[in-house]
Amino acid sequence: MPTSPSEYVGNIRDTVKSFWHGMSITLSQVLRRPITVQYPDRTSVPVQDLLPARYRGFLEVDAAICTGCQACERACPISCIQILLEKDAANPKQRVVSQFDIDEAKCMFCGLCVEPCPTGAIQHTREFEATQRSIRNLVFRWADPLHPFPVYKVQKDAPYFPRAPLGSLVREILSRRSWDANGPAYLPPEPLKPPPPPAPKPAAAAKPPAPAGAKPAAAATPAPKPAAAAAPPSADKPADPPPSPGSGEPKP
Amino acid sequence: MPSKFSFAFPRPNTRRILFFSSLAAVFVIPVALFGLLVVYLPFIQKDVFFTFVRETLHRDPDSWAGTQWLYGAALLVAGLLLFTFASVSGGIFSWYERRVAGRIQSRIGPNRVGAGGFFQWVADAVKLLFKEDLVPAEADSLLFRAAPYFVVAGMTLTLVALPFGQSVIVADLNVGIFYILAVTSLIVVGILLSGWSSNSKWALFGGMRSAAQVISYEVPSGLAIMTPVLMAGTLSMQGIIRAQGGWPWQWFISRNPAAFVAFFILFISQLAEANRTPFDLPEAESELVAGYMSEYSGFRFALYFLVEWANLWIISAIAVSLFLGGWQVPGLEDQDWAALRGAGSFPPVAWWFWQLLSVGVFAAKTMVLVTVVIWIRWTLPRIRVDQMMNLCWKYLVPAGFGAMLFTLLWQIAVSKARIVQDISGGVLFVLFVYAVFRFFVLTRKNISRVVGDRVDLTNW
Amino acid sequence: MSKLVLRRIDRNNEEMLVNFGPQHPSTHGVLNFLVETDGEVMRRAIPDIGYLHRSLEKIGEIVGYPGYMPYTDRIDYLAAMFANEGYAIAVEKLIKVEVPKRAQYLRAISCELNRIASHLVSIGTMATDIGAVTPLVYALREREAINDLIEALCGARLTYNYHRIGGVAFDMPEGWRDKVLHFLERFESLIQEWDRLITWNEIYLKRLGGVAVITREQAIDYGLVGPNLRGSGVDWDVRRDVPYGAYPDFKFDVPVGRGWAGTVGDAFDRYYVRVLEMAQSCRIARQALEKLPDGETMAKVPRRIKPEAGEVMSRVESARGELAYYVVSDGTERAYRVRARTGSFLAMGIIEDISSGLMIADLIALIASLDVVAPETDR
Amino acid sequence: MTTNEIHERLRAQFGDAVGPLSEPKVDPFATVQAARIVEVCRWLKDTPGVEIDFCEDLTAVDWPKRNAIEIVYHLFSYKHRHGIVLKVEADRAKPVVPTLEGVWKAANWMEREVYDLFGVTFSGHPDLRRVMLPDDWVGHPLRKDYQEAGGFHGIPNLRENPLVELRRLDEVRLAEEAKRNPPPPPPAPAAPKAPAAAPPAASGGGAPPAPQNPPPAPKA
Repeated sequence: MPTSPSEYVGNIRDTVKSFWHGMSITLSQVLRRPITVQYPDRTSVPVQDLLPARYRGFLEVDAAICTGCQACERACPISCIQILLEKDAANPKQRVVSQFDIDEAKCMFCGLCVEPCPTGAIQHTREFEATQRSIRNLVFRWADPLHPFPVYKVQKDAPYFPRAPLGSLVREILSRRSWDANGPAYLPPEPLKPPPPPAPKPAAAAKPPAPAGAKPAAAATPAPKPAAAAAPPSADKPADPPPSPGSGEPKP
Repeated sequence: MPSKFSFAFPRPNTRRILFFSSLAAVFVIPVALFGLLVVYLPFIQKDVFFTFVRETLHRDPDSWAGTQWLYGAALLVAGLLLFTFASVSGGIFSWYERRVAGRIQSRIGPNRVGAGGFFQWVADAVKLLFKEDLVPAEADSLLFRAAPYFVVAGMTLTLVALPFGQSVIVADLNVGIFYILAVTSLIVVGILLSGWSSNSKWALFGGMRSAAQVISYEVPSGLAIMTPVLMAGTLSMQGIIRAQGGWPWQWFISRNPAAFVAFFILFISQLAEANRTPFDLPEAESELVAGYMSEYSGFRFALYFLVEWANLWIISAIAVSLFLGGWQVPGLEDQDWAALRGAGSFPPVAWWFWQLLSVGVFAAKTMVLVTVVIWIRWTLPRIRVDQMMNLCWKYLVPAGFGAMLFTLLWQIAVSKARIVQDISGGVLFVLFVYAVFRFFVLTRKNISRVVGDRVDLTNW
Repeated sequence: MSKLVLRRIDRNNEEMLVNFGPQHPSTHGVLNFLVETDGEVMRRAIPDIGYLHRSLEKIGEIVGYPGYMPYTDRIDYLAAMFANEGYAIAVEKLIKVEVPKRAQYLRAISCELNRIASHLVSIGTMATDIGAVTPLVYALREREAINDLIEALCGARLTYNYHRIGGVAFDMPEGWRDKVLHFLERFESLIQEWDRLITWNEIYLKRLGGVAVITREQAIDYGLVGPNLRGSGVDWDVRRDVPYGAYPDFKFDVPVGRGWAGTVGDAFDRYYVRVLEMAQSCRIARQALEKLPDGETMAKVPRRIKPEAGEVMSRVESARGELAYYVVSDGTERAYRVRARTGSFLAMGIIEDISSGLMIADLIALIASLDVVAPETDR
Repeated sequence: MTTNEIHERLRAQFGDAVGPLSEPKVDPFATVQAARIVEVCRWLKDTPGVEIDFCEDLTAVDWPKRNAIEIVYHLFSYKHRHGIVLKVEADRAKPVVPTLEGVWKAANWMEREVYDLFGVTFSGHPDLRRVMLPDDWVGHPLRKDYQEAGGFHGIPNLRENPLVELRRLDEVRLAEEAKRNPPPPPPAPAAPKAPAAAPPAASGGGAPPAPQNPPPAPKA
């Protein structure tokens, strides 16, 4: 506690001096321009254009130049991309992609899938406004299973790959769906099949040793991709699906 | 389709009548109340009221029993008017504080509801009315419900004795300032009750801190008030204001150097009593979640906020009335007021205009002080409990005593040679103007010191 | 809070048990303190963490080496660049890859910018915890400028995922260099304004001077790192003493607590060391930008990273102190064990022993001065 | 003073209690017997030439193959700028290791974390309880054989994987499509019909073995 009078007066002088400076700075802020950007409606140009070019927003896949190489599916650490290639019924030579889904709700926009893509089909756009009432609407489907798109053959001397303008396809998907549409009704979860007989090597071993984000082998296993617990699909031991309690799956 | 109507984005197909009528109502009410107050309050002054009874009701005011009842009814109407005006002005100050705070923090503040966000406080008040008003389970429900009304009573009672204009005052008590000091401690009772009865540890902390703070700061504020009382020789608020002149060098703050110190002591201790930063310990957001208001929600929460912003006006009004010459219009002396009043029982119309001008002067000075209080809140950090007590008992109380003693000597000197008063008035006024000038130069320099910043008043 | 803890507190005295958190305005994320108070003065504050435990170390064993990079951002999203760099250096040591000079410089620039942003949040929230709200808004306004710069560089504002094993994901966009230089120039003048506004404010000095003093021996013994350690007078900075990446090429000095507000090692020292460190980061970033060499930004790294069995420990000077990555590999494509030892976790350990005798307002000052954030503590 | 010199002095002081320095696959380390770890650390901290005053990291690695849990101590000295990595092997079933809380206070919380995530009990630790997980949590997550409980206190943390579910919906639609207009007879029965083309529409649940994995045929 201030004992000497000089300390007593010193305290008062310091207080006055520091308040003097502090108050003058806050007053000087009043005369400067506030930095608020009045999103959403009073910005000079739509906010998407204010963002830098490398902004990592929703992913967009240009089906025209997708070679179906699944590099992005392997690169994704939380495996929220799923691609299904099939033989085309018409001419067996041509492979088609019948399912190309990206679960944007689980995607963490890390950009690891964009790097290995040979033709730059999958890119991050600058779109970010896609609030949905039901989380099931946030799965963007880039291939229609009924009309799968043919796989793009890369010409050796192709100078560049003809790509749809960035962001246009995502905007088109978002405009088609109103924010409060309720999501697709999933089928009821399958009854747990008894574990497959151990003798034959289960199908999982034959699957390509996906280095990243190995998918759970058994179909019946409710793939534990809890966004909450953030433990990505634990690589189940190929032998037996984890003893998930009861059905372990909330009714859709 | 969920309705797309929201206050922020009114759709064209909203029924316009509803919208504009609410806007009109919300704009007209404050102005109407203000006008009504200025017109009505002079009526219930003692002399005007008695002449009114004598001439229009043809009764002798002293003997007729009805005058007391009539005066009581008139006061009741005045009280209601004042309380409504106080709550509406509390709301307006909340908007004003949020805009000033926004501008200080280089952001905009509310600007969507109404022009410049003027009706934001209406939106908040309506929201708070609709919010669920829950009482915690083990809370002492009677005290919990009663506490906000203690605080509101404390606030309203002080308004009764506040002089808004030359004769625009509800009750010109001859113990005005003493009454105000006594009544503000009702707020402490309210806060303590809310702290104790909400059965939450945070509220208890907030209540205890507030009790310690407000009670210990009533001593320095009482001492600081002694100085203008000694200089004016009366406790009545109107008396103190009449003792000061209109021009700044005639105000008490400049007529006596000790009063200059006493002004700051009063200002600091009033900040503490109104729980404003740097003394907002009772409802310290970062430590006690929301202090004594933690468990309140809905309408009761709105009451606390109403009182906090009305208090903002009250502490500035007290400081202005005691030290900065209250409603004194520069250039108008007492005899001018009497001349304007004229003899007739009913004051001439020109007189009403001068009343309005005096209220305007008083409001302008108070708004300046209110802005300073808001400005302090958004600049300074919070003080700790023991430092707060230390500041009170080791700095403010001794300085208060010193100011009072000096004023005694000063009054003797003034009674001997009146010129001393004017010298000190002139000197202090010049000093004050120079300080303000230096401050603005420093502020201008602060802007240019930061690379790339300049004065820019756009983006409202 | 568990029954085990309650058993340790003898209930016969009439002290009040207050749960400080996990939802509390000033516990910097989800932390909880069981505080035994006697009125304002505390007898003890027992920290309880784990509300934000996402088991990032277990994820390290499931996701491959390159796939773990985005998870390192989540260890401390206020200073994500350092976690990226720490993990990248560790794996580069394992697979013995030499990072090109330009990539090391880009890493240094992005890290120093991130340090400034993280320190801005730290001193801003400290000012708010002491009661002044406006300085926090000024600090976040400046941090916004940095966020925009880094967003232009790598596309994200908080979880950057900018570094890669063997280099950096993108090169500098054009025009970025002048923007950063302009920002640094403006920022140095802002630090002086910040000091005049809040650092030398009398109430601020009184609230932080001589509060929660941690002596030099205590700091080392409890394993404090970074600004907390330097605040107690230990002159140690991993960038200068165990240099890594491009830091040997830069000249900068390391601010150490000198008891500006009374005693060495009090809350004010830890705070002011961070303010001075921001000025040093500006110096480093400016030197790095001026001496930025050409060359590509990624070394030759095999597509599937399979380091031979072994273990490595890499140290990086993060905004919250020395971030150590301990990676054990067993020859497969996935790490066998990834361990991130963070500064906040150890800083939490010291709170219980330092907090006896403090007032509640000082506990808030102590937590803010240690700059403890929940994600780093719980991982 | 490099790690090797510290190791020589350790060997000189404690003989075979300190194991041989491992050949440096990046960071060398030395194994110490569990019983003598406290002596070794106190010696490291107090000897004038060594003075390791900073317990940089204390963690554990689970080796189910060797049925052992390794406790790893990274020790460092601010004064001399040198450090060493010590390891203690503990049996995997009941790992018990003496605490270093007496030597360095930093070890207190790190040991509690290792106890919490690995189940290693540190004898002599003043306040050994779980630091991160709730006290009634079952199991130690960082062990290799840890099975995810799929929820805690009845709160499930599993959510159906939208990709799998959407695929099953597609198959149902494909089946109806196939039923409505039967696919043209395949021109050349070269490749067997891809199983997906005619999914067994009957059994709703009988999804093909690996719907969300690319059917084995495509790579052909």
